[in-house]
Amino acid sequence: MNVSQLFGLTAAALVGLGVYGLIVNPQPLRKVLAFNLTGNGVFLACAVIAHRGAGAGMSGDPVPQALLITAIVVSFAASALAVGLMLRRFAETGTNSLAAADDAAPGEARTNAEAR
Amino acid sequence: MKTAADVFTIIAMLAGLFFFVAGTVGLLRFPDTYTRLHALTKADNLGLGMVVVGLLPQAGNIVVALKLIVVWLLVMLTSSDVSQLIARAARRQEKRS
Amino acid sequence: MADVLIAVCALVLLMVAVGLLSVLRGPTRADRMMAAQLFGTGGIAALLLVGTASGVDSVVDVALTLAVLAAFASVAFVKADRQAEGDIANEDRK
Amino acid sequence: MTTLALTGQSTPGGLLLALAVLLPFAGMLAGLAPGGRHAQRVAWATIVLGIGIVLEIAARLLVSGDALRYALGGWAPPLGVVLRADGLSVCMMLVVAVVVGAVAIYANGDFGTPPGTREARAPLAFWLLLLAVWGALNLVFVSGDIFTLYVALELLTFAGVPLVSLDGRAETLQAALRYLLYALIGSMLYLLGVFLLYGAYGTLDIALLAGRIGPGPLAWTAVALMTAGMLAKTALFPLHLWLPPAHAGAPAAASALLSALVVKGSWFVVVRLWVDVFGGMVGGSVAQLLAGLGAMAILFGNVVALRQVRLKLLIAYSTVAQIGYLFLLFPLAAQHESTRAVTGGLLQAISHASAKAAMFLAAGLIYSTLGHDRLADLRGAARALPMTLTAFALAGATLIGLPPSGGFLAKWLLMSAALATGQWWWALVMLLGGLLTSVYVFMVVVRAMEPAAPGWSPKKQVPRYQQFAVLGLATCSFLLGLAVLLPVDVAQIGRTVIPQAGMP
Amino acid sequence: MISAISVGIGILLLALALWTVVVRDTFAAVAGFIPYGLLLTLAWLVLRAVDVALTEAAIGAGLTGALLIRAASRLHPTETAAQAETPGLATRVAAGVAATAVAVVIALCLLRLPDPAPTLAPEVARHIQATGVGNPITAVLLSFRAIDTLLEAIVLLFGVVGVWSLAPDRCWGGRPGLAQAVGPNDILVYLARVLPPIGVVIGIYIFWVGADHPGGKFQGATVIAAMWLLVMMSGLRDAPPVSRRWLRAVLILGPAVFIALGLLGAVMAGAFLAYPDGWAKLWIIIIEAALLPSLAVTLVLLLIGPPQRPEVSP
Repeated sequence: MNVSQLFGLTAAALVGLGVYGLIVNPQPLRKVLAFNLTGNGVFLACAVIAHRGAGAGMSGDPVPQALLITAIVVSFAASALAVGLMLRRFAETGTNSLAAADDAAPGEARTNAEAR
Repeated sequence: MKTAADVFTIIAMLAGLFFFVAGTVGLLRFPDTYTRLHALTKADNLGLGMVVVGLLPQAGNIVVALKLIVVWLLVMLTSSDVSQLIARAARRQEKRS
Repeated sequence: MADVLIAVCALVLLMVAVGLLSVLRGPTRADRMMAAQLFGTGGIAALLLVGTASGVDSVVDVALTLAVLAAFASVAFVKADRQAEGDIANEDRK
Repeated sequence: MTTLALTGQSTPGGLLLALAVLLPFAGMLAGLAPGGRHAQRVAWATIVLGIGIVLEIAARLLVSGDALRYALGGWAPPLGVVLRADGLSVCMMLVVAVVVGAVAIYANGDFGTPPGTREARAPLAFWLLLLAVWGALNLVFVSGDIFTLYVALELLTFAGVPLVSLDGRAETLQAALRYLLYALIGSMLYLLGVFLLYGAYGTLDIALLAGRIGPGPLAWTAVALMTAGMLAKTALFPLHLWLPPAHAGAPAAASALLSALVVKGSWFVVVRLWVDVFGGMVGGSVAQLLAGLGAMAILFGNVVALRQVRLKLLIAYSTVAQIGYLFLLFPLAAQHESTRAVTGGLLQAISHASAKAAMFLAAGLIYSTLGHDRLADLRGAARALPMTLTAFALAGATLIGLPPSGGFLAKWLLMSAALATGQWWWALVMLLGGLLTSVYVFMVVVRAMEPAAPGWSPKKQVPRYQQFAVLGLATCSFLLGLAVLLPVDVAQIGRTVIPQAGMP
Repeated sequence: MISAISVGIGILLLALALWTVVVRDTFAAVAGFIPYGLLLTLAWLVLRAVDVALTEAAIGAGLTGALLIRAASRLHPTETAAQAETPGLATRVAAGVAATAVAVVIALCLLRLPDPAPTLAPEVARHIQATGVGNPITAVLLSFRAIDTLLEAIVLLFGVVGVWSLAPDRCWGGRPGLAQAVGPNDILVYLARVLPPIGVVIGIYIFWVGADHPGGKFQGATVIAAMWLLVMMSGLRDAPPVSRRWLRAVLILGPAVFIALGLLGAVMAGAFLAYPDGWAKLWIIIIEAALLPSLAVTLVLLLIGPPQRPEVSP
């Protein structure tokens, strides 16, 4: 088994772990963590593809590597926005749960609208 | 000349490894946060130092060698500060609980 | 020589892994933050070894970046921890 | 290497595509730096200029009768990135420009910054995000590269999420967070598909991929991942959970943008992928599954909409249902009726965009006037806001699919394609959906027509120009069916070449 | 031999990932995520993606860790409520099955990628001369696919607008983050005095070598951003109010210069984002130099959060 195959398997497993975490963990911060795991799995897959494309005197295909840098930065910004939303909501309500919005929203929103 | 450098590298690496092992043993054996922190930072810093020293002969040119030393100095600076900060945080937590 | 470096790297990683096993279990948060510390030294060592073994000169630059930033997460932890404590203290006072 | 020559060259006027994308972004930069009142002014200047650019693109497309192309940096694919606008893209760009314009007029009332006031959070954010949404959507429509599409989708997410929580209430923060999580996972799956395609075919360019791609497990996985990701972002049943609270909780102008436009971005990507990249490769059963989800969305969304007690939530659930129609085109497009189905689907997207924007804006005006939007107590709304209620009814007629609305023509095309390919069950679903839609639209209009309680007066007098903007938008959507009179099928310009271009 | 170490890295990565997913305590999960980021850096290096390793070292291991640790500490009070929502066994088994299926399919795909792998490396090699830079990744990021980089800078800006839009209305225009108290003997103050000068030099160095060697503006900007944040966290300097003109100017500088030079290219070189013959390297360096401060400020603002303290009028 070579390096590409090995990290290919690792990448797939990371994506799977991330998906599992996303479904199972109720805490939003944990979901962000799981999202990062999935993301890293995806990035690792890309790095494997870049590694396989080595040639022309380069140690890897530079195009996917460049894409990867873009994607890493974008996913950091996404995590930052998600954390911002959570902290703001926590400051506002003291809670951080994603649950029960569907049932509670109409009533809650109504009372809120009236309160305004 | 080449072999002399290689022998030097290997000796330094072994020394580095010794410190890393010592650090980990300390982490496993020591009873509380402070002593473990002590084992970790002292031993591992020396371990990294030895690894850096061992890599010096293998560095392609003088700039790389200098950068290697800077890496070590930086790690010493930050990790000593941070271990102190963490120790204080640990003490605060103890007081709190 | 490269093989020696790789072997040393494997052993360092093993030590780091065992160390991680111990600190991540806790019990306190300070213990857990040591995981970052552990990698700040052992991880950088492993990185330098792998990089040198495979002839990537730029690995030192990666190590430099890591060395500058390794402390960053721990500092964030200490600050957030102090602030959380400040909040509690404030509430006590009220 | 004929395909390379085909896609690599820029056509005259191709630079306009780059401008259509960058102008809103440049406007955003120019609005952010000085902030305050300037943001609104810059936004307006950008909108006027941007509509001009989009019209010019449309004119060029009609005159040349072929797609516009632009190789960025002068680099041809596979190394470079190409922008490409065919009939589909231009139609979507036009409707987005119209809706953005109307929303901007409306927002002058809600997010106006009168002279002498200090910079405030919500107006600044709104005007910047309005431009952000616009630029991101234009990029989705003209991007000829699947990775640039990924970046465009992220831009859209980053612009859409803050719009949801613009008024800062706790439940909108939760809705925004849910939306963000769905959207992020969606784009991650899409990105994985992109990487797999690159790993297998060595290009990211849509036209080149279409030529190189062949059926096989890799391509199948990629299409499944990318489609699943886009479904989460488009909120197709059963991934719709995030949508109603997000769209209903936002301020009216933001809801209009989100519900009318933002969800269309990811839908458009699915169309691009299925029709232009994997054209013909995706089997009937998968397309049936997609349309099956669409049918479920139509039935479920409409039934739940009927049970809502608040107007904005009703409209949001109606979006869930209308998104379903957008996915009925796939099994139809997979067969020989492709042209009619794609045009029908596009028309559905366009008429829903204009009608839904009009509806949310109308709901916003009703909310301001009554001080609430409880369906049980809409009395007096028609009296206070005759124009707005007319607009609501016209938009409703479009959603139901009454002639001569755009919705009618869209459903007509889709239905006839369904019947022509022997898939009558989709036609049945559409009819049933129309029926359900008419019930709730009717219910709202009738309740609003009831006379107000004696002595009641409006909470707030809404400016007339806001009402005109809403009515104008609704009229557009209602008269869109007259597009049938156009001599050419604009949506199909520059499209027929692509799927065949490639291996001889 | 290198594959032996890869096995170790792969196993350790998965073990840490598993830890972050299954451990009960959120703080413990985040604490595991930090070494995980550092380990990924190692993985990129083994895969010979040195530029990516640098990016990961800067963003993945540095900033993301700090972001999540801060959030975990702050959100600690919600922990018990969240654990009560943990789904039942049936859901977990179903999720496990679904996740395994996804992983297996992706693994099969990655193992069945065509051989020889399609690559654009020869294309890049053929055209890199025209860009004047020596690092092929910089050539891709700033010439062949410059649009992605421009859009990425704009995505980050959207992120800042999004984070700012979360501010409470009364705090608008004020300073982000919480006020920091300075202890006079604080070791943190010492660190914040000694480290940033070195860090900024390293950041600029990494940006500067990026033209021809692994490195570049993102990585450099991240290091500089981290140094500024360190100074703020120590309380030596407060965060600037978001209404400051200079802050906004720096924020838009990079993308604005990028767009302006792109348009100039449309006039002088025949295409948007094209560079005139012989000037490519200079233009690329100008764009990167303009992006560096913008990106650094953007990253700082993303991490520090929305304005939380109203500005006191003088």
